[in-house]
Amino acid sequence: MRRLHSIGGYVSASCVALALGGLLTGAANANDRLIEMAKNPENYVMPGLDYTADNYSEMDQITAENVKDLRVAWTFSTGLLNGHEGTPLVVDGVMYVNSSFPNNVYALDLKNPGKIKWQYKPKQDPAARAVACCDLVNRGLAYWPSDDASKTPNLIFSNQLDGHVVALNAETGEMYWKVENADIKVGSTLTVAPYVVKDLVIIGSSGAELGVRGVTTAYNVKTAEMVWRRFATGPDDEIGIGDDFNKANPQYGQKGLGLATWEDDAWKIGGGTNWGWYAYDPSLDLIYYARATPRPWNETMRPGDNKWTMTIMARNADDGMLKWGYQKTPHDEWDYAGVNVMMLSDQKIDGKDLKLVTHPDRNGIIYTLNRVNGDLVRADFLDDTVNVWTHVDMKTGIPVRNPEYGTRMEHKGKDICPSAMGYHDQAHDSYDPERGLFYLAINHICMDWEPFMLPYRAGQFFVGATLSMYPGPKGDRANYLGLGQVKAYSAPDGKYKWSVMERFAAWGGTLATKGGVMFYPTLDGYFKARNSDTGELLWKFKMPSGGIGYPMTYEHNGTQYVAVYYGVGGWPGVGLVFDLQDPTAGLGAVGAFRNLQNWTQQGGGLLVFSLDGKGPYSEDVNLDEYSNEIVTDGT
Amino acid sequence: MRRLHSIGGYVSASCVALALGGLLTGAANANDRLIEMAKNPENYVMPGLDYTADNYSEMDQITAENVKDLRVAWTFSTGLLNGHEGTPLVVDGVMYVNSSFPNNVYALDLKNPGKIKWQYKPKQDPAARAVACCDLVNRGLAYWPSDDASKTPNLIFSNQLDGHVVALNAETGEMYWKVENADIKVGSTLTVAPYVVKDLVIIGSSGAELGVRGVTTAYNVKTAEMVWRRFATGPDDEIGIGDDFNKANPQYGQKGLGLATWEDDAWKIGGGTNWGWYAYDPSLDLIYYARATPRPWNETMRPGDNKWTMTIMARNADDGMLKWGYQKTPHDEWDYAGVNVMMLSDQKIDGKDLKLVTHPDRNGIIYTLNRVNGDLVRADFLDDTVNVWTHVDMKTGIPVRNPEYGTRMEHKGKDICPSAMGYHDQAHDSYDPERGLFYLAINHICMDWEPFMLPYRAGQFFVGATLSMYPGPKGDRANYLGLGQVKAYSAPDGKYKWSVMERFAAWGGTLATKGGVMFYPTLDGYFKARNSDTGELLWKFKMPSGGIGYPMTYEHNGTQYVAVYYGVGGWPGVGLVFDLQDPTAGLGAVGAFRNLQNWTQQGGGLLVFSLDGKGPYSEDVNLDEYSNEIVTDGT
Amino acid sequence: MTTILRITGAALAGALALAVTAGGALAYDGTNCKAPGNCWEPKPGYPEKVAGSKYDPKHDPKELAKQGDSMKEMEARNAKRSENFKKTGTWVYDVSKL
Amino acid sequence: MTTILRITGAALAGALALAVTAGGALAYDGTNCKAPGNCWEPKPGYPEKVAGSKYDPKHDPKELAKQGDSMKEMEARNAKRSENFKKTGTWVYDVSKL
Ligand SMILES: O=C(O)c1cc(C(=O)O)c2c(n1)C(=O)C(=O)c1cc(C(=O)O)[nH]c1-2
Ligand SMILES: O=C(O)c1cc(C(=O)O)c2c(n1)C(=O)C(=O)c1cc(C(=O)O)[nH]c1-2
Ligand SMILES: [Ca+2]
Ligand SMILES: [Ca+2]
Repeated sequence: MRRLHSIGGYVSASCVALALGGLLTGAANANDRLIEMAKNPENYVMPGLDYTADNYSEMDQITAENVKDLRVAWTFSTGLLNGHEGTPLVVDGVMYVNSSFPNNVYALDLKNPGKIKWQYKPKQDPAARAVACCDLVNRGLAYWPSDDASKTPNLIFSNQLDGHVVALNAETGEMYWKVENADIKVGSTLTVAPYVVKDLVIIGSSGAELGVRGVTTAYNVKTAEMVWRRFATGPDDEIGIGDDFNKANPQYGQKGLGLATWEDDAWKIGGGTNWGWYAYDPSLDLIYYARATPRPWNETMRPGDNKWTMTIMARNADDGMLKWGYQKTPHDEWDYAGVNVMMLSDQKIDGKDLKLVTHPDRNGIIYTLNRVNGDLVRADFLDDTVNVWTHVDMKTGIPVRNPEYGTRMEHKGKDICPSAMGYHDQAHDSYDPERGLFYLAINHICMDWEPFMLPYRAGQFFVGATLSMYPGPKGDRANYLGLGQVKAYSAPDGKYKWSVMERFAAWGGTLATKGGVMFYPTLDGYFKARNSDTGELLWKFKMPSGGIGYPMTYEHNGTQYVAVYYGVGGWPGVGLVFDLQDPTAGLGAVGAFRNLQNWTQQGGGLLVFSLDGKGPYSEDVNLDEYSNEIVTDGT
Repeated sequence: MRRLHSIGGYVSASCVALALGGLLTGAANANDRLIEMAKNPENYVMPGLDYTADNYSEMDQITAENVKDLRVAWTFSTGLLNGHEGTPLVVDGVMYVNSSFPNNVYALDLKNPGKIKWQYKPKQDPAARAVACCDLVNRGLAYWPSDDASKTPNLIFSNQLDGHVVALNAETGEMYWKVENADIKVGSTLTVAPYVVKDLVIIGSSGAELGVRGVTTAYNVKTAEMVWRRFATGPDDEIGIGDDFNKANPQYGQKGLGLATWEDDAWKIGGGTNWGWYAYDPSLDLIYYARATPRPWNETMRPGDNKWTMTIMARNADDGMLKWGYQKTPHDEWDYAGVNVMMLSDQKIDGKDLKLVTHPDRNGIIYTLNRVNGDLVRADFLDDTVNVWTHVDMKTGIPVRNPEYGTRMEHKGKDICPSAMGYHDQAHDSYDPERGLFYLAINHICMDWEPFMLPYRAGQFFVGATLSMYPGPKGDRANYLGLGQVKAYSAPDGKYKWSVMERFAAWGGTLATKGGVMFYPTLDGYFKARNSDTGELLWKFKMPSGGIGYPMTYEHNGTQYVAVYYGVGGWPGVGLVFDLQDPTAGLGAVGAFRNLQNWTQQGGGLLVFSLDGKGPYSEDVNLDEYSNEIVTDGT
Repeated sequence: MTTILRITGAALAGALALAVTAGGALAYDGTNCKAPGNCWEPKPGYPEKVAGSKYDPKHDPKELAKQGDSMKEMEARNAKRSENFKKTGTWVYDVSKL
Repeated sequence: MTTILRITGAALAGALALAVTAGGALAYDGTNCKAPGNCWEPKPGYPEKVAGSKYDPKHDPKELAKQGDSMKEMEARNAKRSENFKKTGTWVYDVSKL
């Protein structure tokens, strides 16, 4: 039997052969097809719209001038409460809706969305609820377009909180395959959206608050076979570190650090999950995503830089080997779990045309790196109130700490900015290439933090810190308001073209459109449209419940629609969702968001908007009527 | 100690004095004020809009011509699933929202409905859920306007499923008083909306499926003292039967029948709850409502006419004494629990100007009576597919049975129309006095029915019949569709001016408006507007979830709004709500509504519509912004 | 009182058809009254009284008393509460505190 | 590689203020590396290694092994399932049926 530390890093020759074989036949086609499909505004085929994950739409029917006429066209409730994250997919005239636990999946035919085309309602082990750290969320679905050569149908992938990954027949909703990817008995869950690259579906992991060792797994979509599995910590082969890792930036660290930066076997329960977002560059064949915090939160218990938690990773799609990795927060002391969104852009910076990946991190810094080799290009504060760092040493990549705001046993850290929620958490942001602006959904929350000792028991929470969270210096601390910002950031000059405060934060993320309007939902339940250039608020709508998903847009029958989930929850919503009162409960979220309940209540569904509310039923009021026959003067 | 059969019928001298005292000072004023307030289109102060319960609004901004431009202005999720029945109240610019179990109450300031003014979230004994017959619904709130003389604040009344009645300070949401009205341990619940008449709040009862003896109770709003309590069955004094009961129609029966039409003590567990709707005529000082079925459903177990279950009652408001009572379904054999809506109208019939009460009953007949003395004026079939009755003998008031469709032990009744759900259940309908039309939300469901024996145990279900339900003859029995109708009924000629089939029924009810548009939500989630005159479908909207409440309309800042709850459930939704599969489960509802899940999922909230979606946030996009300040070129 | 018999054509047809087949277990149509408002009759073959018959519900008087007892107790508690309310102006729900 | 040091004015001010007060427990700023990518140092007064110190997490090797064991077992079951799937074209989740 293989020893624990060799699991997962090990890739069987046959698996690699299979993956490569796939590449040579249908796989590259499937990938090309996804890329082609993403270009069609009638589709929205993956999280973030296309592989750049910039969530930017070329559509411009909705403009800064007419967005004031945006109205609800139709709606859909998922039948579930708990936070609704992510955004629906639209493929070939069908919308695929994900939902919170138990992760029902719905297909709606856009010709008549009032009738459900199919629904998949998995029965899940309710014990999953008890090990989810941050409400019972799910960040979305993935789609794989069948290649004609293959008998495999078009597939929809759904990750379940209880650790299962299911592939569904996109046409019928029937289960095609279902694997066990995470074991809730050891605290491992799934909230991340699956991600399709070629004939692989990439699956992240959750559960670092329970000491789960983060892992990323690629399955062959056609056979459900595991093609590669890579960890955040441990031996190099299990992490996917080979000889050319970080060649361009050896100062980031190279071999052996997944063991050397941990005391003894602590890496086995060291966290570094990945429950956030991905991007992919087909020309480089690299997948970009980042790893979460080391565990436990009590830093004193785990000496070392704790590599490769907190790391932006660029992995080869076919074998999962790391091309480069940059650890943003070595030896995290604040839960700055940096799994945040990765947005790919090509921009000229300091005179050079660069292929970039931009990442607004939880630690209060927005990073832009050369996505080819990992060079650090920019590292700017998300807000001038960040106090844990003085700056980032651009040569070494080291964020220089202000030890004043470090944490340690027998010490209560105060006024630490950002808080554990970071200045940016799970929001999926957007990038407008015409305007060169990133639209960032930023938290403005600081904290007090006091560690305590606790033992590790598989399947139990393994945190070890008591938190109080409250608005940052620009907020209203007396009333616990002003907990967020929305900002338009320009990477080349590190400037914020515009910024505006939000009452409770735009937790879900933003959508950018060529029409010059950017959209986002807020925790307190508004769906807002702002002028992309100026930030001016042009329109808003009060949704049934707070929004923690991110908006998407698609065209149907020549009309541009904008869709967004409502359903408050996520980490900031745990007080509301689980009816908690103690301000330090919910890892400190309850206190910070104590006033959220005065603006919104739970819900769970989808709103679809269009100009004047135009839609299938305004076009034909008799659509989906059981009978159009009106009997007169009868009995 | 008083004997059981004297409880409730007994009215203490001091209570009566108090009630009458109230009458002479502030009470009549409070009543007048409610009547005045109801006339103001800016208010919607009681179920059914005013004491006629005709749910007809004088507003005409929204017309048959422009209703196609109706759009969502704002929304609100209650944070609860389960069916949402009833409709919100609006008083003095504040909307009061009721919700399903645990019956949260929300106040929303219409100037900024995006922020919750106050919320009342009772902690209820979860055991209440187990004894609710038909999902965990609630049919609305009541409002009592303070008289200046009194220190009592304006009050909102809320009935809780666990049997409590609470009075809330309308301004602050603080609990003002809270009484125990029903005991879930003996199966008694509350889903009915409270009803304010003068200084009394009238409370019905639920639980006949558990053998609960129906009761109606009046409390003094200022002191919470019980003023009268009247039962459906038993001794005359407990029912409220005195010397002049049914004087004008002695053929309906008069004294002693609450005991004589039951075998032994069966009246003690005889049902006859009242969980439906009320109307009130101030000039006659009579409250109109009806009593539900006798128990158990197995008719063989309870010989007799089972008076006064199934009875339309006219009670004196001050002491609860019955002026008249007409039993629609003597010795019910089908669960035609006739608690349905009572609509008061003044119409000329056969040349006579009459004060009428019209009542579309569950037994398939729509009754119109002279509300002064109980004369039977009309009794028409709700649909020509009714088969249990041949006709109503207008002289005796007796519905003449077709014994073919009776039920009995050792017999499986087949193709019985209506089914136990009746051709009309809890929908709150409307009456348009200009057009002389009642807009009826009708079921089109038939059944097979097979009784079985079972013992009575307090607090346990006491039904004793197995049901299969399916569409009526006009529906699509192969696909279980076509389970409802909407009809415009004219009482003077007993004609249906127009009728249209619905896929799953308009379970919640209708709204009539002077603008010539009538509105209703459907179980499958559409909110529809039809031409009041012709029935033509003018507009519809796909709501997040099916609607089982009834629409209301109000004016705010000069704009006419139409509001309706979404949140599928109620009896037809139990399969969806509780995830039941056996077609006979949910007392037969699961089978009949097996396809409902293909059109809608659970939800719970409110939609508010206006022309072009005009509303507080379209008028001022910066309303309720945390900050309007846009910082430019900063960090 | 209006006394016109109102039936639909279809129902009338049913009623006529029925007249032919009526009889036996089908006899009870509700029109054969002992007294005003007391028109029930047993269906042919079924007992007038169920006590002692095979359809005897065998009601347990203790079970039948429970609703009434519970209501009396609630009324007593409510009376204490409202009495206190009138005196003090404060609503105390917990009767053990009164 | 761009190496410009990017800090905001405000943060700079903070950094300067800090330089004056730095020392003692405040010394660890992340810049004192043993090797590239290995820059952690214990805070003054805290141990370099926690094993045996009062901050010893006292990890139980059995607990630490559970995640890995569970994953191995899941992988084995999944392998059986996909093997069968490739053979039969039908997905059977219940491995006891394979
Ligand atoms: O470490 C983890 O494995 C993990 C998982 C999750 C998750 O799966 O949602 C969150 C976090 N951490 C986390 O740190 C965090 O801030 C967070 C916020 C949310 C959310 O949905 O609002 N999830 C998570
Ligand atoms: O007999 C009763 O006490 C009682 C209560 C209720 C209720 O409280 O909702 C219903 C019924 N019966 C009933 O017969 C019925 O059809 C019904 C439908 C509904 C509904 O909300 O959809 N409730 C009830
Ligand atoms: Ca985490
Ligand atoms: Ca009933």
